[in-house]
Amino acid sequence: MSIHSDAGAMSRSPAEKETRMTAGTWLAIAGLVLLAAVPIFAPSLQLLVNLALAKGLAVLGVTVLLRAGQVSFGHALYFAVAAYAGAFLLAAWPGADLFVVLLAGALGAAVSGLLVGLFVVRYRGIFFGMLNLAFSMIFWSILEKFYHVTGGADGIRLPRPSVLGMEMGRHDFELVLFWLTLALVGGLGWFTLRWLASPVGQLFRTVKTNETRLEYLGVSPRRALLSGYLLSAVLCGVGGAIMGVAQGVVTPEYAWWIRSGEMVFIAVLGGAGSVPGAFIGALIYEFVRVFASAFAGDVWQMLLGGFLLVIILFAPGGVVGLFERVTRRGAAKGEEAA
Amino acid sequence: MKTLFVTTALCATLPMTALAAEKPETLKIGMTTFLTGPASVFGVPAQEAAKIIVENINAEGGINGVPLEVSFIDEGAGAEALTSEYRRLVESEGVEVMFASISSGNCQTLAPLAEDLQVPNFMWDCGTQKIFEEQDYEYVFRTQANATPEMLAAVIYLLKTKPDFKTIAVVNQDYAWGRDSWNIFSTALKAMKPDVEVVGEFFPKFGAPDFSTEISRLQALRPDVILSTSWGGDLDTFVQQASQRGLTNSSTFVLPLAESSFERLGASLPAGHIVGARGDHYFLHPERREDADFKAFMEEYESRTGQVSVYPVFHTSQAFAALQAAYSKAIEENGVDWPSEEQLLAAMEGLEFQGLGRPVKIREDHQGVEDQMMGTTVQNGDYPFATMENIMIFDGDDITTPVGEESIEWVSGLDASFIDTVAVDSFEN
Amino acid sequence: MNLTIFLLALFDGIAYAALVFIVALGLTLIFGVMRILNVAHGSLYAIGAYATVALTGFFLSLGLAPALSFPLMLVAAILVGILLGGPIEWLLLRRIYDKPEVLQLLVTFAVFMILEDVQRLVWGTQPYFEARALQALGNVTVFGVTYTVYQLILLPAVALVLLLGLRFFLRRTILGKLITATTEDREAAQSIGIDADKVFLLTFIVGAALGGLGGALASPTTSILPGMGADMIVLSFAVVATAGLGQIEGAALTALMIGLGRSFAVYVWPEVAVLVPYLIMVLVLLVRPEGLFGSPAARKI
Amino acid sequence: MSAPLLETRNLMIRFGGVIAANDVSLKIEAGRNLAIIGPNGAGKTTFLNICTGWIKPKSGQVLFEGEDITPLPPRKIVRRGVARAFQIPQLFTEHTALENLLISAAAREGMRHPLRDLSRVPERAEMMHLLEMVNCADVAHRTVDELSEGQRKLIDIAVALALRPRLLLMDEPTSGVASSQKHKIMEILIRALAEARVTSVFVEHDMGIVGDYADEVAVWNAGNVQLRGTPTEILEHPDVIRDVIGEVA
Repeated sequence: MSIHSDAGAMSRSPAEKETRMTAGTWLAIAGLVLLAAVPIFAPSLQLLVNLALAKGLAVLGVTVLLRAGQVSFGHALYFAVAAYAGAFLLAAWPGADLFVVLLAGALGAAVSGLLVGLFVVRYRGIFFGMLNLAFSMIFWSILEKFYHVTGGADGIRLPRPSVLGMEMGRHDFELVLFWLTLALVGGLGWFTLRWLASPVGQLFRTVKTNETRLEYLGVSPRRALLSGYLLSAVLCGVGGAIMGVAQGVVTPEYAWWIRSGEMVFIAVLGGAGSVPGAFIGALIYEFVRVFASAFAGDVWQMLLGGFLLVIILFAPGGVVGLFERVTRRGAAKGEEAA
Repeated sequence: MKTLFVTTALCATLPMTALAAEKPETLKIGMTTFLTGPASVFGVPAQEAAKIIVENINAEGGINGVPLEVSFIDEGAGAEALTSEYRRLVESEGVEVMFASISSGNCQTLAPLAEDLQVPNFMWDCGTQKIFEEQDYEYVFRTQANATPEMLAAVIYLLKTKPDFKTIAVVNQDYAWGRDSWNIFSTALKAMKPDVEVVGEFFPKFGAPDFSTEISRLQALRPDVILSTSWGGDLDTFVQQASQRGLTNSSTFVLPLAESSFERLGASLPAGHIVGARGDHYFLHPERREDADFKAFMEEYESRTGQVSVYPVFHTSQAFAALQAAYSKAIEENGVDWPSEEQLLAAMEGLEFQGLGRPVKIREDHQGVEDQMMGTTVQNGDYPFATMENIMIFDGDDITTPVGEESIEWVSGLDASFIDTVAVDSFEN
Repeated sequence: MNLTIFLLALFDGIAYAALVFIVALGLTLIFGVMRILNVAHGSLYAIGAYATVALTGFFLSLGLAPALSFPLMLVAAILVGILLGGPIEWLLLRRIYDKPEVLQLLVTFAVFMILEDVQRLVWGTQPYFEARALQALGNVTVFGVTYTVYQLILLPAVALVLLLGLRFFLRRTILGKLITATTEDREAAQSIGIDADKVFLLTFIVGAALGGLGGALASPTTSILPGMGADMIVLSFAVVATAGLGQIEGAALTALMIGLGRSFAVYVWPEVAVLVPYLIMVLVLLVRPEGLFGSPAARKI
Repeated sequence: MSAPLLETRNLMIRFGGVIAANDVSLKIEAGRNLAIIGPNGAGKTTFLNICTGWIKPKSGQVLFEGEDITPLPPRKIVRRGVARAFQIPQLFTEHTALENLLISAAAREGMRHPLRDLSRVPERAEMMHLLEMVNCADVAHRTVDELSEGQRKLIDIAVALALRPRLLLMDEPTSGVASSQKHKIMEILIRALAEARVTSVFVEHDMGIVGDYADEVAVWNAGNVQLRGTPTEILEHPDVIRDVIGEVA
């Protein structure tokens, strides 16, 4: 299953790329700074933004796979695995440290990602998507069924973890969590960009365009795909772990297929294959969703659906694509002027 | 006149303990309820009821002159939307009191949140008994009973009306309510009637569209009694398929939430099965049906929705009754024009109030004590659906877990003699 | 497990499989021809059920015989196909055939979200139940266990008719041949003058109608309520992928496996019943990566 | 006397009724350019596919430097030093010409510099040089699907050369190229091969090309080597004129 992804940065001349990248970096930094100020200027939006960014990390995972032309309809699996890993850890060891919880989540996602990945990287297109779906649904059923372990449909409550040994009130804790999330968004976002541009990342991306050549370069397409699959699982995991801690509860709904669909939805909304797009998309999505459900009562789903249709039909590049189109037009004008 | 004198007297004698709050323009209430998803069979009636009740209260000048204003949150929109919206109402919209929620899961998420946000939260419908047994809350109260008395009432009614059954099977929804309610029910049953054999336990997934296989098995097993605490579409489907295939003739069904499905099930719920309503909630409440206010509300509700009231409507009325009672009590006790938050919270302890059912009392552990009604279905042609006969209303105090005790432990400590210690009023219909 | 139990489980499994198959049939037909995995299929299923309830409710209230509900099911299905399937293909899918598969899939996902709310706006949130069709056929008793004729006999019969009918249609009739030709090679088909657009439109309408029919046939046995489509769609996904995409016979076999697996699970180990479809899917694909009946596509270099 | 670079022993395979390889035994010595000619369907491409492990023979062996590589998958054979260029260029269409080579180099070098930007790897200069060798330096930064068939052919070969193979198998390097271009391309190619000291086997239809650039020619027919010799011997051989050239002309 292949999809438009702007290999843009790669396909321009190095010089040009330099400028674009620095420009992009500045935009990114500006965005992060702006977000960092949310708790000060718009505290009521803090949690919402935090949840959106957590989801954004998960979407980033899906985005990575899109770069290899693969679409997973089951990545909610890693979102849920990590969240539950954190929950079980906190249940067994109340007041465990936030960092330990997130680490446990990421680890859980990595392990499950490896196990499932070894199997699914043999498949492409629809089958790849459907198999991921199947695995996430199996996990979902287990969470629902094995009530005495997983708390069934009502899930598990997460007592608030400590931070570096400090017990915190909800307000302080959420502030810390918010900025930590932001730091992770910046860090993991940067890492993902580097990775995609790196030799390994490039080999991974070629799974999309020509596996035959990849094989004839002496590289196993499956291993190339697995490397990115692992990264995507971990990203989803970190997002899920944060989500669980921020919500204070994890439910099987975390693994439900509609959530996986939602992630792909957001990835495309933001700009399929674009790293910043994952977070921009997540922010837009959460705002539309929350305010729709607040003010448009019971038609929020319809609004989101319509929104998605408009994007796909009129701006398949997603929000980022739109932005680039505009800036390019601007640049073109500039050249004419000169 | 008398109250006026009392208040002035109070003011004169003792100095004001807590400072009064400034009287607001409107008293803002937030209510979480299911507007989407399967549970909207409860959520939407509750929302309708809330609208009617608020109109009535405001028509009578609101609470001490302050009109009510309710905003609703859809519990079906998912946990993120729910928590962020809950906070938005409290932090930005200046909502004074929250009513949350229908889902036990959401109650468990929102209770600690309410505590942290320091907003009084009435748990107006969720069933889980665990909340107050596992943790103490300052801001969270429950304006209705919980799963324990609801299940105990069902067990006692079953033992009173069908003392000599031998086997039982359960078909419950596979989520906390289905599991916990069976846990309480079976524990109580083993305690009070040890010789009963459980021949089958089925937990089809929530929202299962088809119970054919379970029903085939039940027909093969032929239990005397079949329990299902399911509700909404699941209960409808199960009862429909069971009656289509004659299972309702061979076994007695115990359906503690069936009252909310009477109208939809129509003739498919035959006579002679045991039904309940999570409290004394019934649009033909034997003690209340003649009262003017009760009648007026029932007619109003039916004319607006085209349906008869179901228990979430009663639970809603109790939440608002508690709200009114608490404010007037706080105003009166402190002799103020409008109570501060502390004064309101203080007033909640031991508060007595009456919604559409019998009066309810809030215990010191913030658990509401509510009487429980059970009955047997009858198709007597008054309505195109089943109604209740041989109704019993059990005293809430006797069947609610004592303060500080854990339900399962307490229930497992009971025995057959317990049945006779429970105060009960019986009615023909 | 004695023979009686075995047979009972068998009956339940077949009845359930029949319904699943009918729904999955539409999905696999659409995929086989158009290479589009239609997420909105679940909504079409739900709307088919709602429409049937509405129609039967109306006509039977005029005092017509319950037997009339059977033709009404067909009407409902056809309405779904034409009034929903038609526009979806015509207005949306047609514009994105050149787009990547994921976008096509997301379009149907968006349609699914929209239709979910449409259902609620039109029919509200209260569950409906309209079983008169089922009651009209009465019951049969096997080993002291009562089954409804509707589930034990009618549903499997319909499923069988549809299976054979569709096979015949695709292999023996001109139109069917045109469709299969378009499936195999769109360009070639167009070059010999087949109007692929028409073929796609027709296919989607038929597929949507089959989804609607599934809902219509399910309506007498279950509560019709919001969200009923979401579960059905994942189940049919599992069937379609396990069968091998676009494999009609495969879908039948898979539906049977899933139906039986589930019912036997209820007898042996109820707790795992939910897991069965997905376990079957994973296990099958583990051994046959292209699905039971799928054929691997050779890479030409 | 050292083992031949590549040797096949009694390769057998048939697709359906067609015998694509019928007891093919062939030795290829290092340092020469062997051309394979023959009518369509004679099994030329199949031979390349077997040698690179893409399809497995029903019976028989492929030896590279004396070692049996028959059971290995293509990637393992490639790592031993057998590279391949394709009739239809197999490139990463979303990447630029240079990036295609850099990725090839990255595959060759493995995980040497995990997180360095591909455009900054030390192999960059080497790859630019390779592009110059195949006359594509000017399009280094164009995405390959913007390029002409001829350029893509050359880049496809350059990508194979970037692996520093000892043997390069090419499937019709000049097919789909304007005949005016063919000689130019082969000139470039042979020079590049010589410079990189790569032994090559290339399937070719154009007898002119074969005559000018091959050191040796093998004539394929009905899944086997019918004749083998120097270009002049072969091109004047009556059977060849009848079966092959006749068909091509």
